[in-house]
Amino acid sequence: MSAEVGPILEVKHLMVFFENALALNDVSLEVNEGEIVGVFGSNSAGKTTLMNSISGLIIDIKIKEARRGGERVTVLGEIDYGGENFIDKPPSYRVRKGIGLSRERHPIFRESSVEENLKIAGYLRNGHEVREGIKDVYKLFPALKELKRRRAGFLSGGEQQMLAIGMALMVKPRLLLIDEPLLGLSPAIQADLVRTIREIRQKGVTILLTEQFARPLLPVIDRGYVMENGIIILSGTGRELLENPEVKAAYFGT
Amino acid sequence: MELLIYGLVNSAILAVMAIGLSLTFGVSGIANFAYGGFYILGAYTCWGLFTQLGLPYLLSVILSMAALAALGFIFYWLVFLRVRGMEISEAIASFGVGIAILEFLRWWGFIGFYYNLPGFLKGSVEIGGVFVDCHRLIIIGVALALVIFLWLFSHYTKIGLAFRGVAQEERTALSLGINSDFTAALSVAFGSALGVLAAITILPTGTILIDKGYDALLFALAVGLVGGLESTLGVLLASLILGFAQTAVAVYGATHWMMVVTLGAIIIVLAVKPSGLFGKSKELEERV
Amino acid sequence: MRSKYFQLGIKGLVVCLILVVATMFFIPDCRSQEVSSKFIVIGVPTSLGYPHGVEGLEAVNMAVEEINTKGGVNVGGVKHLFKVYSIDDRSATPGTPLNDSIMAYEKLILERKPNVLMVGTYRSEVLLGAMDLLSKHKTIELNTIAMSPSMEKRIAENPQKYKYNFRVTHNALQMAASIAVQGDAFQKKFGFNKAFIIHEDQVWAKATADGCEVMLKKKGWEILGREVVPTAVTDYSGPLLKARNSKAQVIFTVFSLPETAICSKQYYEMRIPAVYAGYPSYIVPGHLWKTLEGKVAYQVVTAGELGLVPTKKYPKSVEFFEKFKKRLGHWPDADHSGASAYDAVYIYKEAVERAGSLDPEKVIAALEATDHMGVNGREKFSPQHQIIFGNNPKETACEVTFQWIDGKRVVIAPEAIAEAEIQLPPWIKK
Amino acid sequence: MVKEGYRKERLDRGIKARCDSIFMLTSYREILYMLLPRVLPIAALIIIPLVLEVSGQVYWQKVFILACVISLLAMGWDYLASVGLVSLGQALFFGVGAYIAGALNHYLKWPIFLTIPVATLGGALICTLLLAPIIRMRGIYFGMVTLAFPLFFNRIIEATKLCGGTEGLPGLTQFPTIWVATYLIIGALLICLFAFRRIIDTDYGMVLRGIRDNDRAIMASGINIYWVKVQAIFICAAAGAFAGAFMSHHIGIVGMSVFALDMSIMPVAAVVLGGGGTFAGATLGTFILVPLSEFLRAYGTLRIAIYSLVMVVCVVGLPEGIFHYLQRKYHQFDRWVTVEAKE
Repeated sequence: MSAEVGPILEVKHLMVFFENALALNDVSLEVNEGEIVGVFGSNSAGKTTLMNSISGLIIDIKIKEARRGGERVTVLGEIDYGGENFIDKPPSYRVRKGIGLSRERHPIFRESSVEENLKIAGYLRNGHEVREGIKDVYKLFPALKELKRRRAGFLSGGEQQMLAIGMALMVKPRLLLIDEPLLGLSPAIQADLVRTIREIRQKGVTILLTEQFARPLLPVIDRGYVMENGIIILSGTGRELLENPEVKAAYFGT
Repeated sequence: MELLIYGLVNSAILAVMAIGLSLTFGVSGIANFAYGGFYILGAYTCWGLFTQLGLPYLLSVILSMAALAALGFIFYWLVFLRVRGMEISEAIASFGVGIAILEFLRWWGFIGFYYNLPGFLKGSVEIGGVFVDCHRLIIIGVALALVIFLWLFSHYTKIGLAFRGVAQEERTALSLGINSDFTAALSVAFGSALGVLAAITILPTGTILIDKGYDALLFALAVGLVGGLESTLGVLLASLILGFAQTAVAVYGATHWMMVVTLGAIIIVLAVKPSGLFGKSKELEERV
Repeated sequence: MRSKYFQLGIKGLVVCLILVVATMFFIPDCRSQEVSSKFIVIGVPTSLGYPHGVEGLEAVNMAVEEINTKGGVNVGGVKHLFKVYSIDDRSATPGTPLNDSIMAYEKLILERKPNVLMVGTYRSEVLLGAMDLLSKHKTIELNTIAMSPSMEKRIAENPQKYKYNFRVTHNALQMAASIAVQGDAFQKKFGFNKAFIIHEDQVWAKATADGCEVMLKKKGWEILGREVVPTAVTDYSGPLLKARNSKAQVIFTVFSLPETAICSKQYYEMRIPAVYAGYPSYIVPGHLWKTLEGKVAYQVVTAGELGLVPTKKYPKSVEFFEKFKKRLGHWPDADHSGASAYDAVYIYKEAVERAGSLDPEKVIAALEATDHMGVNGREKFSPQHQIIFGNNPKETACEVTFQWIDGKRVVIAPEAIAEAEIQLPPWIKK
Repeated sequence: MVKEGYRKERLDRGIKARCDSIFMLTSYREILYMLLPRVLPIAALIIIPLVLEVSGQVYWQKVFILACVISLLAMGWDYLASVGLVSLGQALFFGVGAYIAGALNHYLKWPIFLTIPVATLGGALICTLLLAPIIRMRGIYFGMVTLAFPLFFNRIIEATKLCGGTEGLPGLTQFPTIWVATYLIIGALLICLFAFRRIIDTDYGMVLRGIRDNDRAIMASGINIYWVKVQAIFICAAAGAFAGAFMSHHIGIVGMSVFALDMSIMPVAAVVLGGGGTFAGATLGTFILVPLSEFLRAYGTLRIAIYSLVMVVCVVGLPEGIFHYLQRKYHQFDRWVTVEAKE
């Protein structure tokens, strides 16, 4: 469907341990420029850990856990992005290089207004770019513009998800990571979001997203991976995944 | 009239004291309890630069603010970095540093009444039959300016917004490219600089004393909490309430009960509104 | 990987620190063992972070050095030298628990086995608590800071048990008497008889103010009001305004905390039409004119000790003051305790020489018979172990009243040693 | 293709894995492994005063007693913290207990064995009633109000001259010998330590910790969390009031400064240093901090500065707390292992 430009992101043999528990076991995947790639799996399959590893939040988790004498987090493997190994780069560096993340369960800044959220998200951009960026986000999500003075904590789930994606877009990513975009949303809003995701891709942003149920996303994804207990058990285009009988029952709903 | 003017002055003093702490603790969520230590250290630095080295007053004010801001920045990397996120440890570690600074100064011989900062303006004026010294009027001005500054800073500047972001959802802020440690260190530095400014504004009404450092911390905390953390308007209102309560007791009743009334006001306000007058966050999240 | 080394570094640092601290502990402890019988040990438990404590200790050291260079103390034919150990009881720091201060006393008594304690605590609570301790350990104390008259009350109630406590400085009641003497001066010169009293919220201050009120009333004064200022207050406009509204002619203050300097400044700035007088002890130090930018002008102050506000009429005080100022390297900050601590050492020395023994019982008997010409005047103990104060240094110990005129402290009362007459501030119309 | 990497693995010591039940009796090593950490501190607590007596360190006996008193306060703090209430006013409990015991002894001449129990229960009751209205507060707000309470009492006593005002009530009955005092407080310390540890492990303790972690979930299960919090405050206050009553008889005077700020800060610092949530950590923390503070007396005014710096270094160096660190080292060990990823 999309042009094969070559991988923008290559994850090689990524292993993450939480203490002795193996959260990601030898995960390798790649995302090509301009693609939308989905990672599917049930709860605790390791999707969020994968996202954190790519966005660098895992480094923060690792440091904080070590300080308070909690679980020891070990990250091994390679994350190639633009020809550089990002495995121990801090998150702010990765953001600067164009990786944006919308986190699971949309933890936005609940006490600030919608517009302030977007302004905070534009931290790395200069004033002019922030204004442009906010305008773009409002164009993408007209609902947010109506609510721009509302405190973010009072928004509905769908609006919060929109805001979270909008905030991730404020960093002008080349690669946008969206963790569980559809979690807990009604089908109508899900459809809206899927449409928006496609729009985002048309602007030249590569997207890697995770989800528990793949069906609503199938029309937009180019390729997908299926994870189970930290292992990638299957990969292929959306159609291939759908036709796999084992997976069908477990992840797509019949 | 006396009540009005001196109540206002008193409130202004409280507000100025609270603003530095409010920035670090209220806006960016870091419990910098070394505030009292920085407050006094800044005053002594300014005193040293001004009287010992003979620098111009304005220059020594700016230099001492810069010095303490730098110290605050370093202090973050040495102490806060490792206990970030554990509020009690944060408070205890920084309080320890504050005590160490104050007691070290005491040991060094900064006792007695030698240490005095000049006021910005000499003389006094008469307003409605009450003599007020000009410096006290300036404190009111400084308090207003600082409150407005804090509000604008935390709502309209990039750094101020980043402070608030880091305070609310540190990981989300990280994922947006905000270097949370750098931002937090900056907020400690800013808070310390404002603390020095407060010290330089307030202390000319008396002399510089070590014990004032402890008072500053306590009053700043009280004002911040009564007002509701992270709310600039709250700081203003809380300092007005506490300031006027104190002055009213002093003018009409026995001065004796001043402290009791202050503490009583704190307890009552918090019992009625458990998250302070303007505390927003707790309404959403923590009030059960 | 960097963080691993960082952690190692921190751990190493902790270990080193613990080692250093551990070694530090043992050094002073080893030194403490060599208490020879040839020494008389003076213990100084006081707040070493505050002027009264520091200067009291310095004065003790000064007296001890003088005595030691002259050959020491003759105890029954054997020459003894004085040795001073001090400990910080932190009693002046707000927020120090009682037990911490009492522990300091106990540590000093148990580990240094002092023959006598001098200077002593700031807080009357600690003074009263330590009385039991002193009688338990049979240690004499010559107090020079805390002024609560409750000490004498307890000694009067149980003289056998509490006989170990002596006070070389004034107590609150004598303070009150001196303030009343001030009142005389106003009455005689200007015919004033309306007063307002402001005092801080401490035991001794309350007692002083009570005494002052009674004595002033007796002398025909009308007390128009009384205000108590809690500790740690930074604004005194309330009480000052009340004083002004009551149309008082004289404001008598009883203050000791440094922050009360603000009161002086505010009084000056507000131009209250009443003379600021009494015992605002923070404006006693000689450098205060400069520090407060002259905002103490015309204020009348009773200073506790003649030795710290010297007058030419009593040469011994000038002599001591110059010596003491030189030793400190600056003007003394405290209003009392320096001169009396100096006297206390001599009083004790003479008592020991008269007793011819270091046995506390004998020394106490000798102390009770003290008659010493010290820097504060002629010093004798009352039956309740309190130095007797009066108005003439040739007869008793003496408190001085001075007025700030043109940057100088001019002694104006009592008459026996006065250098000039009292003046009114120019903003008061007669 | 095979990729290799190293990681540090943390393992439980095998010996514990085998012997958490009756079978531990089969080997003396395992018995020691289980019992040593429990018996050693008790033995140390009981023997240290004897050692101090033999070596003639009367002063250090007093320090030991002080450490026990503070550690009672610290354990109370830790107990309250396990319900999610962060108190910054342990001095309130301490002071109320001290004043009740002092007043009963001073005015009514009650003997010690009556004043201490009455002060413990009465003090706990009064403190609970005082704190009950603000029980809805959480976090720093609760902390701030509890911090204000002792200061408040301080001022009230100052202003109303209640119970001797600023002079306090001197001349209280003291314990007949230092041994009675020492072993009374050691007994109280051990009872609190083991009772608290036991309570926290029961189902009731689970409710307590649940309130701290997610109080709405506990409310949803039909438990009145405020009633549970009140109970927790009562227990914490009882420990504190006992410590206060004990202390006023120990030094023979009770004054305003029982409400001093130090009394509120010391316990918190001790828990942070020792490691929260275990009570043993609180005790360990105090038995480090109090002697440290006394050692440093030799440095005069610099004492507090050094003391707080040492405290800061410890807290920053081991943010998890000393006890947690020791516990982990005792039960677990680290080793490097190779991780292989195959394709």
